[in-house]
Amino acid sequence: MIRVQEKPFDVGAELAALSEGRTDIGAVASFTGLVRDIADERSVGALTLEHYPGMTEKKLAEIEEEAKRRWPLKATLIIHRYGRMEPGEPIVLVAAASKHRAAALDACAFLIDWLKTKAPFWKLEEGDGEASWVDARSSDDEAAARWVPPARG
Amino acid sequence: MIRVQEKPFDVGAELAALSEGRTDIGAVASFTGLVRDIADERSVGALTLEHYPGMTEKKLAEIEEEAKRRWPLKATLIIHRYGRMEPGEPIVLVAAASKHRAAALDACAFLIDWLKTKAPFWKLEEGDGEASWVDARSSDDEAAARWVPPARG
Amino acid sequence: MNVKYFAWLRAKVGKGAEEVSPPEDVRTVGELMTWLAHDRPGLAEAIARPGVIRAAVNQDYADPDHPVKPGDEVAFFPPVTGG
Amino acid sequence: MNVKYFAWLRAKVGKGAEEVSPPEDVRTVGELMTWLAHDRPGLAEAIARPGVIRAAVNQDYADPDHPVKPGDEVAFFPPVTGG
Repeated sequence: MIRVQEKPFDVGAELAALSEGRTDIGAVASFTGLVRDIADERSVGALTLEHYPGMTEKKLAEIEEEAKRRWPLKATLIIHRYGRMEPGEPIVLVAAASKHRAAALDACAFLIDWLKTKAPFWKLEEGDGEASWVDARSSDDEAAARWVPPARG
Repeated sequence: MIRVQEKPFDVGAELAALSEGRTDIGAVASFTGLVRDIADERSVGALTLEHYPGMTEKKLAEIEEEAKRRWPLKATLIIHRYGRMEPGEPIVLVAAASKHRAAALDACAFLIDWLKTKAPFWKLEEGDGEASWVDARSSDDEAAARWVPPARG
Repeated sequence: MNVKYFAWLRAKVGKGAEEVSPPEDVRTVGELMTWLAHDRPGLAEAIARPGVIRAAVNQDYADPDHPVKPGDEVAFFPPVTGG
Repeated sequence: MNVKYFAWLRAKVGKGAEEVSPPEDVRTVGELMTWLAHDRPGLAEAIARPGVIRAAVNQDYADPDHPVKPGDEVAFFPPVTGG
Protein backbone atom coordinates (compact mmCIF):
# COMPACT_ATOMS: atom_id res chain seq x y z
CA MET A 1 0.00 0.00 0.00
CA ILE A 2 1.22 3.50 -0.77
CA ARG A 3 0.04 6.81 0.62
CA VAL A 4 1.14 10.38 -0.07
CA GLN A 5 -0.28 12.79 2.46
CA GLU A 6 0.23 16.14 4.14
CA LYS A 7 -0.80 15.22 7.67
CA PRO A 8 1.48 13.39 10.14
CA PHE A 9 1.07 9.64 10.59
CA ASP A 10 1.39 7.27 13.55
CA VAL A 11 4.23 4.83 12.85
CA GLY A 12 3.02 2.35 15.45
CA ALA A 13 -0.58 2.31 14.20
CA GLU A 14 0.58 1.91 10.60
CA LEU A 15 2.87 -1.02 11.44
CA ALA A 16 0.22 -2.64 13.60
CA ALA A 17 -2.26 -2.44 10.71
CA LEU A 18 0.26 -4.15 8.42
CA SER A 19 0.18 -7.46 10.33
CA GLU A 20 -3.20 -7.05 12.10
CA GLY A 21 -5.17 -10.28 12.21
CA ARG A 22 -2.58 -12.14 10.14
CA THR A 23 -0.74 -15.26 11.25
CA ASP A 24 1.27 -15.86 8.07
CA ILE A 25 3.77 -13.03 8.71
CA GLY A 26 6.92 -13.94 10.62
CA ALA A 27 8.97 -10.81 9.99
CA VAL A 28 8.28 -7.09 9.62
CA ALA A 29 11.11 -4.66 8.84
CA SER A 30 10.48 -0.93 8.84
CA PHE A 31 12.30 2.31 8.22
CA THR A 32 11.17 5.72 9.45
CA GLY A 33 12.73 8.97 8.29
CA LEU A 34 12.37 11.94 10.66
CA VAL A 35 13.10 15.65 10.44
CA ARG A 36 16.35 16.49 12.25
CA ASP A 37 17.15 19.87 13.72
CA ILE A 38 20.65 19.80 12.21
CA ALA A 39 21.48 18.88 8.60
CA ASP A 40 24.97 19.20 7.12
CA GLU A 41 25.92 21.29 10.16
CA ARG A 42 23.18 23.85 9.51
CA SER A 43 20.40 24.42 12.01
CA VAL A 44 17.00 23.40 10.62
CA GLY A 45 13.84 25.06 11.92
CA ALA A 46 11.48 23.25 9.57
CA LEU A 47 11.38 21.28 6.36
CA THR A 48 8.98 21.69 3.46
CA LEU A 49 8.58 18.77 1.06
CA GLU A 50 7.41 19.55 -2.44
CA HIS A 51 6.14 16.70 -4.60
CA TYR A 52 4.75 16.07 -8.08
CA PRO A 53 1.14 15.01 -7.55
CA GLY A 54 0.35 12.04 -9.77
CA MET A 55 3.93 11.15 -10.69
CA THR A 56 4.89 10.72 -7.03
CA GLU A 57 2.15 8.15 -6.45
CA LYS A 58 3.01 6.44 -9.73
CA LYS A 59 6.70 6.09 -8.87
CA LEU A 60 6.01 4.87 -5.32
CA ALA A 61 3.64 2.22 -6.71
CA GLU A 62 6.34 1.11 -9.15
CA ILE A 63 8.93 0.86 -6.37
CA GLU A 64 6.52 -1.22 -4.30
CA GLU A 65 5.80 -3.50 -7.27
CA GLU A 66 9.52 -3.97 -7.90
CA ALA A 67 10.06 -5.01 -4.25
CA LYS A 68 7.23 -7.55 -4.53
CA ARG A 69 8.79 -8.90 -7.72
CA ARG A 70 12.18 -9.37 -6.05
CA TRP A 71 11.18 -10.80 -2.68
CA PRO A 72 8.38 -13.06 -1.41
CA LEU A 73 6.53 -10.37 0.55
CA LYS A 74 3.24 -10.72 2.41
CA ALA A 75 2.68 -6.96 2.68
CA THR A 76 4.42 -3.68 1.94
CA LEU A 77 3.84 -0.11 2.98
CA ILE A 78 5.13 3.25 1.79
CA ILE A 79 3.84 6.46 3.40
CA HIS A 80 5.46 9.76 2.43
CA ARG A 81 4.43 13.21 3.56
CA TYR A 82 4.57 16.53 1.73
CA GLY A 83 4.19 20.08 3.02
CA ARG A 84 5.77 21.70 6.06
CA MET A 85 7.05 19.67 9.02
CA GLU A 86 9.14 20.39 12.11
CA PRO A 87 12.08 18.60 13.71
CA GLY A 88 11.04 15.29 15.29
CA GLU A 89 8.14 14.73 12.88
CA PRO A 90 8.11 11.68 10.60
CA ILE A 91 8.63 12.27 6.87
CA VAL A 92 8.50 8.77 5.47
CA LEU A 93 7.73 5.22 6.57
CA VAL A 94 8.46 2.10 4.56
CA ALA A 95 7.85 -1.45 5.73
CA ALA A 96 8.03 -4.96 4.33
CA ALA A 97 6.48 -8.11 5.80
CA SER A 98 7.47 -11.65 4.92
CA LYS A 99 7.65 -15.18 6.29
CA HIS A 100 11.37 -14.85 7.01
CA ARG A 101 13.60 -12.00 8.05
CA ALA A 102 16.09 -11.82 5.16
CA ALA A 103 13.37 -10.90 2.66
CA ALA A 104 11.79 -8.35 5.01
CA LEU A 105 15.09 -6.66 5.90
CA ASP A 106 16.40 -6.54 2.33
CA ALA A 107 13.11 -5.35 0.86
CA CYS A 108 12.84 -2.60 3.48
CA ALA A 109 16.33 -1.29 2.66
CA PHE A 110 15.52 -1.54 -1.05
CA LEU A 111 12.28 0.44 -0.66
CA ILE A 112 13.94 3.39 1.05
CA ASP A 113 17.07 3.33 -1.14
CA TRP A 114 15.03 3.40 -4.35
CA LEU A 115 12.56 5.92 -2.98
CA LYS A 116 15.43 8.31 -2.22
CA THR A 117 16.54 8.48 -5.87
CA LYS A 118 13.33 7.69 -7.79
CA ALA A 119 10.38 9.34 -6.02
CA PRO A 120 9.81 12.98 -7.03
CA PHE A 121 10.12 14.88 -3.76
CA TRP A 122 12.25 17.94 -3.06
CA LYS A 123 13.27 19.24 0.36
CA LEU A 124 13.37 22.91 1.29
CA GLU A 125 15.09 23.58 4.62
CA GLU A 126 14.30 26.62 6.73
CA GLY A 127 16.99 27.66 9.15
CA ASP A 128 18.90 30.69 10.41
CA GLY A 129 16.33 32.98 8.81
CA GLU A 130 16.60 31.66 5.28
CA ALA A 131 15.27 28.73 3.24
CA SER A 132 17.40 26.64 0.93
CA TRP A 133 16.75 23.67 -1.34
CA VAL A 134 18.58 20.53 -0.29
CA ASP A 135 21.15 19.15 -2.76
CA ALA A 136 20.95 15.54 -3.92
CA ARG A 137 23.59 13.24 -2.41
CA SER A 138 25.87 11.00 -4.44
CA SER A 139 25.72 8.53 -1.52
CA ASP A 140 22.01 8.08 -2.31
CA ASP A 141 22.83 7.17 -5.90
CA GLU A 142 25.38 4.65 -4.64
CA ALA A 143 22.91 3.13 -2.20
CA ALA A 144 20.30 2.75 -4.96
CA ALA A 145 22.90 1.25 -7.31
CA ARG A 146 23.44 -1.62 -4.83
CA TRP A 147 20.05 -2.94 -5.88
CA VAL A 148 20.44 -2.95 -9.64
CA PRO A 149 21.16 -6.68 -9.86
CA PRO A 150 18.62 -8.93 -8.10
CA ALA A 151 19.65 -9.23 -4.45
CA ARG A 152 19.87 -12.09 -1.95
CA GLY A 153 16.67 -13.28 -0.34
CA MET B 1 17.89 -0.52 26.03
CA ILE B 2 17.24 -4.24 26.41
CA ARG B 3 14.23 -5.96 27.94
CA VAL B 4 13.42 -9.65 28.42
CA GLN B 5 9.80 -10.15 29.40
CA GLU B 6 6.94 -12.62 29.36
CA LYS B 7 4.11 -10.23 28.51
CA PRO B 8 3.36 -8.97 24.97
CA PHE B 9 4.61 -5.55 23.92
CA ASP B 10 3.26 -2.79 21.70
CA VAL B 11 5.64 -2.32 18.77
CA GLY B 12 4.29 1.12 17.96
CA ALA B 13 4.55 2.43 21.51
CA GLU B 14 8.09 1.06 21.85
CA LEU B 15 9.25 2.67 18.60
CA ALA B 16 7.55 5.94 19.47
CA ALA B 17 9.36 5.99 22.83
CA LEU B 18 12.69 5.49 21.04
CA SER B 19 12.59 8.86 19.27
CA GLU B 20 10.11 10.66 21.58
CA GLY B 21 11.04 14.29 22.16
CA ARG B 22 14.27 13.96 20.19
CA THR B 23 15.20 16.03 17.17
CA ASP B 24 18.65 14.55 16.54
CA ILE B 25 17.37 11.28 15.06
CA GLY B 26 16.89 11.17 11.30
CA ALA B 27 16.44 7.44 10.80
CA VAL B 28 14.87 4.57 12.74
CA ALA B 29 15.05 1.01 11.43
CA SER B 30 13.18 -1.78 13.18
CA PHE B 31 12.63 -5.50 12.91
CA THR B 32 9.73 -7.38 14.50
CA GLY B 33 9.56 -11.17 14.66
CA LEU B 34 6.07 -12.67 14.99
CA VAL B 35 4.71 -16.16 15.65
CA ARG B 36 3.53 -17.76 12.39
CA ASP B 37 0.87 -20.46 12.21
CA ILE B 38 3.01 -22.52 9.81
CA ALA B 39 6.73 -23.29 10.24
CA ASP B 40 8.65 -25.67 7.97
CA GLU B 41 5.30 -26.84 6.62
CA ARG B 42 4.04 -27.87 10.07
CA SER B 43 0.98 -26.26 11.60
CA VAL B 44 1.86 -24.26 14.73
CA GLY B 45 -0.74 -23.76 17.44
CA ALA B 46 1.56 -21.93 19.83
CA LEU B 47 5.19 -21.30 20.58
CA THR B 48 6.95 -21.45 23.94
CA LEU B 49 10.25 -19.63 24.31
CA GLU B 50 12.63 -20.88 26.98
CA HIS B 51 15.51 -18.66 28.01
CA TYR B 52 18.48 -18.61 30.39
CA PRO B 53 17.68 -15.88 32.93
CA GLY B 54 20.77 -13.82 33.53
CA MET B 55 22.79 -15.02 30.57
CA THR B 56 20.08 -13.93 28.13
CA GLU B 57 20.14 -10.35 29.41
CA LYS B 58 23.95 -10.39 29.45
CA LYS B 59 24.20 -11.55 25.82
CA LEU B 60 21.58 -9.07 24.60
CA ALA B 61 23.45 -6.24 26.34
CA GLU B 62 26.68 -7.36 24.64
CA ILE B 63 25.00 -7.46 21.21
CA GLU B 64 23.64 -3.95 21.78
CA GLU B 65 27.09 -2.71 22.85
CA GLU B 66 28.68 -4.25 19.77
CA ALA B 67 26.18 -2.45 17.50
CA LYS B 68 26.94 0.85 19.22
CA ARG B 69 30.65 0.21 18.74
CA ARG B 70 30.22 -0.43 15.00
CA TRP B 71 27.78 2.32 14.01
CA PRO B 72 27.11 5.89 15.18
CA LEU B 73 23.76 5.16 16.85
CA LYS B 74 21.57 7.57 18.80
CA ALA B 75 19.46 4.83 20.38
CA THR B 76 18.97 1.08 20.26
CA LEU B 77 16.29 -1.26 21.50
CA ILE B 78 16.05 -5.02 21.96
CA ILE B 79 12.90 -6.54 23.45
CA HIS B 80 12.55 -10.33 23.51
CA ARG B 81 9.75 -12.34 25.07
CA TYR B 82 9.82 -15.73 26.75
CA GLY B 83 6.97 -18.07 27.70
CA ARG B 84 3.97 -19.14 25.63
CA MET B 85 2.67 -17.11 22.69
CA GLU B 86 0.20 -17.67 19.89
CA PRO B 87 0.32 -17.03 16.13
CA GLY B 88 0.25 -13.32 15.32
CA GLU B 89 1.91 -12.30 18.59
CA PRO B 90 5.27 -10.50 18.57
CA ILE B 91 8.31 -12.44 19.82
CA VAL B 92 11.10 -9.96 19.36
CA LEU B 93 11.64 -6.30 18.44
CA VAL B 94 14.97 -4.72 17.62
CA ALA B 95 15.47 -1.13 16.51
CA ALA B 96 18.34 1.23 15.78
CA ALA B 97 18.18 5.02 15.49
CA SER B 98 20.82 7.18 13.86
CA LYS B 99 21.32 10.44 12.01
CA HIS B 100 21.39 8.69 8.65
CA ARG B 101 19.69 5.64 7.23
CA ALA B 102 22.65 3.40 6.33
CA ALA B 103 23.76 3.10 9.96
CA ALA B 104 20.19 2.50 11.19
CA LEU B 105 19.41 -0.15 8.54
CA ASP B 106 22.70 -2.01 8.90
CA ALA B 107 22.66 -1.93 12.70
CA CYS B 108 19.06 -3.22 12.77
CA ALA B 109 19.98 -6.20 10.53
CA PHE B 110 23.07 -6.81 12.65
CA LEU B 111 21.07 -6.81 15.90
CA ILE B 112 18.61 -9.46 14.75
CA ASP B 113 21.23 -11.58 12.94
CA TRP B 114 23.49 -11.73 16.00
CA LEU B 115 20.59 -12.20 18.39
CA LYS B 116 19.47 -15.26 16.39
CA THR B 117 22.77 -17.09 16.97
CA LYS B 118 24.04 -15.57 20.22
CA ALA B 119 21.10 -15.00 22.58
CA PRO B 120 20.16 -18.06 24.65
CA PHE B 121 16.55 -18.72 23.69
CA TRP B 122 15.00 -22.00 22.57
CA LYS B 123 11.71 -22.43 20.74
CA LEU B 124 9.23 -25.22 21.47
CA GLU B 125 6.47 -25.47 18.86
CA GLU B 126 3.07 -26.93 19.65
CA GLY B 127 1.14 -28.26 16.70
CA ASP B 128 -0.90 -31.24 15.55
CA GLY B 129 -1.19 -32.47 19.12
CA GLU B 130 2.50 -32.62 19.92
CA ALA B 131 5.29 -30.26 20.92
CA SER B 132 8.75 -30.26 19.36
CA TRP B 133 11.92 -28.25 19.85
CA VAL B 134 12.91 -26.16 16.85
CA ASP B 135 16.24 -27.03 15.21
CA ALA B 136 18.85 -24.35 14.67
CA ARG B 137 19.24 -23.18 11.06
CA SER B 138 22.54 -23.04 9.20
CA SER B 139 21.15 -19.98 7.37
CA ASP B 140 21.18 -18.16 10.72
CA ASP B 141 24.88 -18.95 11.18
CA GLU B 142 25.56 -17.65 7.68
CA ALA B 143 23.59 -14.45 8.33
CA ALA B 144 25.54 -13.84 11.55
CA ALA B 145 28.84 -14.56 9.80
CA ARG B 146 28.19 -11.64 7.40
CA TRP B 147 28.91 -9.31 10.31
CA VAL B 148 32.21 -10.71 11.50
CA PRO B 149 34.33 -8.03 9.83
CA PRO B 150 33.30 -4.43 10.61
CA ALA B 151 30.56 -3.44 8.16
CA ARG B 152 29.85 -0.35 6.06
CA GLY B 153 28.27 2.45 7.93
CA MET C 1 1.61 20.81 -24.12
CA ASN C 2 1.53 21.16 -20.34
CA VAL C 3 4.90 22.05 -18.82
CA LYS C 4 5.63 21.84 -15.08
CA TYR C 5 8.55 23.10 -13.00
CA PHE C 6 9.45 21.94 -9.49
CA ALA C 7 11.57 22.97 -6.50
CA TRP C 8 14.16 25.72 -7.13
CA LEU C 9 13.55 25.55 -10.87
CA ARG C 10 9.93 26.56 -10.25
CA ALA C 11 11.24 29.54 -8.28
CA LYS C 12 13.72 30.43 -11.03
CA VAL C 13 11.13 30.22 -13.83
CA GLY C 14 8.60 32.07 -11.70
CA LYS C 15 5.74 29.63 -12.19
CA GLY C 16 4.90 26.00 -11.50
CA ALA C 17 3.07 25.17 -14.72
CA GLU C 18 2.17 26.59 -18.11
CA GLU C 19 0.53 25.63 -21.39
CA VAL C 20 2.91 25.99 -24.36
CA SER C 21 2.65 25.38 -28.10
CA PRO C 22 6.15 24.82 -29.46
CA PRO C 23 6.79 24.80 -33.23
CA GLU C 24 6.67 21.45 -35.03
CA ASP C 25 10.44 21.05 -35.17
CA VAL C 26 10.50 20.70 -31.37
CA ARG C 27 10.30 16.92 -31.14
CA THR C 28 12.31 15.92 -28.06
CA VAL C 29 12.65 16.80 -24.38
CA GLY C 30 16.02 18.43 -25.09
CA GLU C 31 14.65 20.51 -27.97
CA LEU C 32 11.69 21.57 -25.83
CA MET C 33 14.02 22.65 -23.03
CA THR C 34 16.17 24.71 -25.42
CA TRP C 35 13.09 26.30 -27.01
CA LEU C 36 11.59 27.16 -23.62
CA ALA C 37 14.90 28.64 -22.43
CA HIS C 38 14.87 31.33 -25.18
CA ASP C 39 12.57 33.63 -23.25
CA ARG C 40 12.86 32.10 -19.75
CA PRO C 41 16.22 33.32 -18.37
CA GLY C 42 15.83 31.28 -15.15
CA LEU C 43 15.54 28.08 -17.16
CA ALA C 44 18.40 29.13 -19.46
CA GLU C 45 20.63 29.65 -16.43
CA ALA C 46 19.68 26.26 -14.97
CA ILE C 47 20.32 24.30 -18.16
CA ALA C 48 23.65 26.04 -18.70
CA ARG C 49 25.06 23.64 -16.09
CA PRO C 50 24.75 20.23 -17.72
CA GLY C 51 23.16 17.36 -15.81
CA VAL C 52 21.44 19.58 -13.24
CA ILE C 53 17.92 19.39 -14.65
CA ARG C 54 15.94 16.16 -14.96
CA ALA C 55 12.78 15.68 -16.99
CA ALA C 56 9.66 13.56 -17.05
CA VAL C 57 7.16 12.99 -19.87
CA ASN C 58 3.69 11.94 -18.83
CA GLN C 59 4.98 11.23 -15.31
CA ASP C 60 7.86 8.93 -16.31
CA TYR C 61 11.52 9.97 -16.21
CA ALA C 62 12.73 10.86 -19.70
CA ASP C 63 16.15 11.45 -21.32
CA PRO C 64 16.82 14.54 -23.48
CA ASP C 65 16.19 12.53 -26.67
CA HIS C 66 12.78 11.29 -25.48
CA PRO C 67 10.04 12.40 -27.94
CA VAL C 68 7.43 15.00 -26.97
CA LYS C 69 4.14 15.73 -28.77
CA PRO C 70 1.10 17.99 -28.33
CA GLY C 71 -0.97 16.97 -25.30
CA ASP C 72 2.02 15.62 -23.36
CA GLU C 73 2.70 16.60 -19.75
CA VAL C 74 6.39 17.48 -19.54
CA ALA C 75 8.09 18.29 -16.24
CA PHE C 76 11.51 19.77 -15.45
CA PHE C 77 13.13 19.59 -12.02
CA PRO C 78 16.39 19.18 -10.09
CA PRO C 79 17.47 15.76 -8.78
CA VAL C 80 15.02 14.43 -6.20
CA THR C 81 15.75 14.71 -2.47
CA GLY C 82 12.87 12.95 -0.73
CA GLY C 83 12.83 10.21 1.87
CA MET D 1 29.34 -26.24 41.08
CA ASN D 2 25.91 -25.28 39.75
CA VAL D 3 24.96 -27.09 36.52
CA LYS D 4 22.01 -26.04 34.34
CA TYR D 5 20.31 -27.74 31.39
CA PHE D 6 18.03 -26.07 28.83
CA ALA D 7 15.48 -26.94 26.14
CA TRP D 8 15.33 -30.61 25.08
CA LEU D 9 18.49 -31.38 27.05
CA ARG D 10 16.66 -30.34 30.23
CA ALA D 11 13.88 -32.77 29.28
CA LYS D 12 16.39 -35.56 28.55
CA VAL D 13 18.31 -35.08 31.81
CA GLY D 14 15.06 -34.75 33.73
CA LYS D 15 15.95 -31.56 35.59
CA GLY D 16 16.86 -27.96 34.85
CA ALA D 17 19.59 -27.46 37.44
CA GLU D 18 21.61 -29.33 40.04
CA GLU D 19 24.49 -28.83 42.46
CA VAL D 20 27.40 -31.18 41.74
CA SER D 21 30.84 -31.77 43.27
CA PRO D 22 33.05 -33.38 40.64
CA PRO D 23 36.45 -34.88 41.61
CA GLU D 24 39.52 -32.68 41.38
CA ASP D 25 40.68 -34.12 38.05
CA VAL D 26 37.59 -32.63 36.34
CA ARG D 27 39.11 -29.34 35.21
CA THR D 28 37.38 -28.44 31.92
CA VAL D 29 33.91 -28.15 30.44
CA GLY D 30 34.51 -31.28 28.35
CA GLU D 31 35.71 -33.28 31.36
CA LEU D 32 32.72 -32.12 33.38
CA MET D 33 30.35 -33.17 30.61
CA THR D 34 31.93 -36.64 30.41
CA TRP D 35 31.84 -37.03 34.19
CA LEU D 36 28.20 -35.95 34.39
CA ALA D 37 27.25 -38.32 31.55
CA HIS D 38 28.35 -41.40 33.54
CA ASP D 39 25.13 -41.60 35.51
CA ARG D 40 22.90 -39.35 33.35
CA PRO D 41 21.90 -41.47 30.32
CA GLY D 42 20.01 -38.56 28.69
CA LEU D 43 23.14 -36.43 28.70
CA ALA D 44 25.29 -39.38 27.52
CA GLU D 45 22.95 -39.86 24.57
CA ALA D 46 23.07 -36.14 23.69
CA ILE D 47 26.86 -35.84 23.79
CA ALA D 48 27.28 -39.02 21.72
CA ARG D 49 26.46 -36.88 18.67
CA PRO D 50 29.37 -34.42 18.49
CA GLY D 51 28.68 -30.70 18.15
CA VAL D 52 25.06 -30.90 19.32
CA ILE D 53 25.57 -29.59 22.84
CA ARG D 54 26.90 -26.13 23.61
CA ALA D 55 28.14 -24.92 26.96
CA ALA D 56 28.45 -21.73 28.98
CA VAL D 57 30.56 -21.00 32.07
CA ASN D 58 29.39 -18.19 34.29
CA GLN D 59 26.99 -17.07 31.53
CA ASP D 60 29.56 -16.83 28.73
CA TYR D 61 29.82 -19.35 25.90
CA ALA D 62 32.68 -21.78 26.55
CA ASP D 63 34.57 -24.35 24.48
CA PRO D 64 35.13 -27.92 25.79
CA ASP D 65 38.64 -27.01 26.95
CA HIS D 66 37.44 -24.01 28.99
CA PRO D 67 38.39 -24.46 32.68
CA VAL D 68 35.78 -25.08 35.38
CA LYS D 69 36.23 -24.74 39.13
CA PRO D 70 34.14 -25.04 42.30
CA GLY D 71 31.55 -22.27 42.50
CA ASP D 72 31.16 -21.90 38.74
CA GLU D 73 27.78 -21.86 37.03
CA VAL D 74 28.03 -24.24 34.05
CA ALA D 75 25.20 -24.62 31.53
CA PHE D 76 24.63 -27.17 28.77
CA PHE D 77 22.12 -26.66 25.95
CA PRO D 78 21.40 -27.21 22.25
CA PRO D 79 22.13 -24.47 19.69
CA VAL D 80 19.97 -21.40 20.33
CA THR D 81 16.80 -20.76 18.28
CA GLY D 82 15.45 -17.41 19.50
CA GLY D 83 14.51 -14.29 17.59
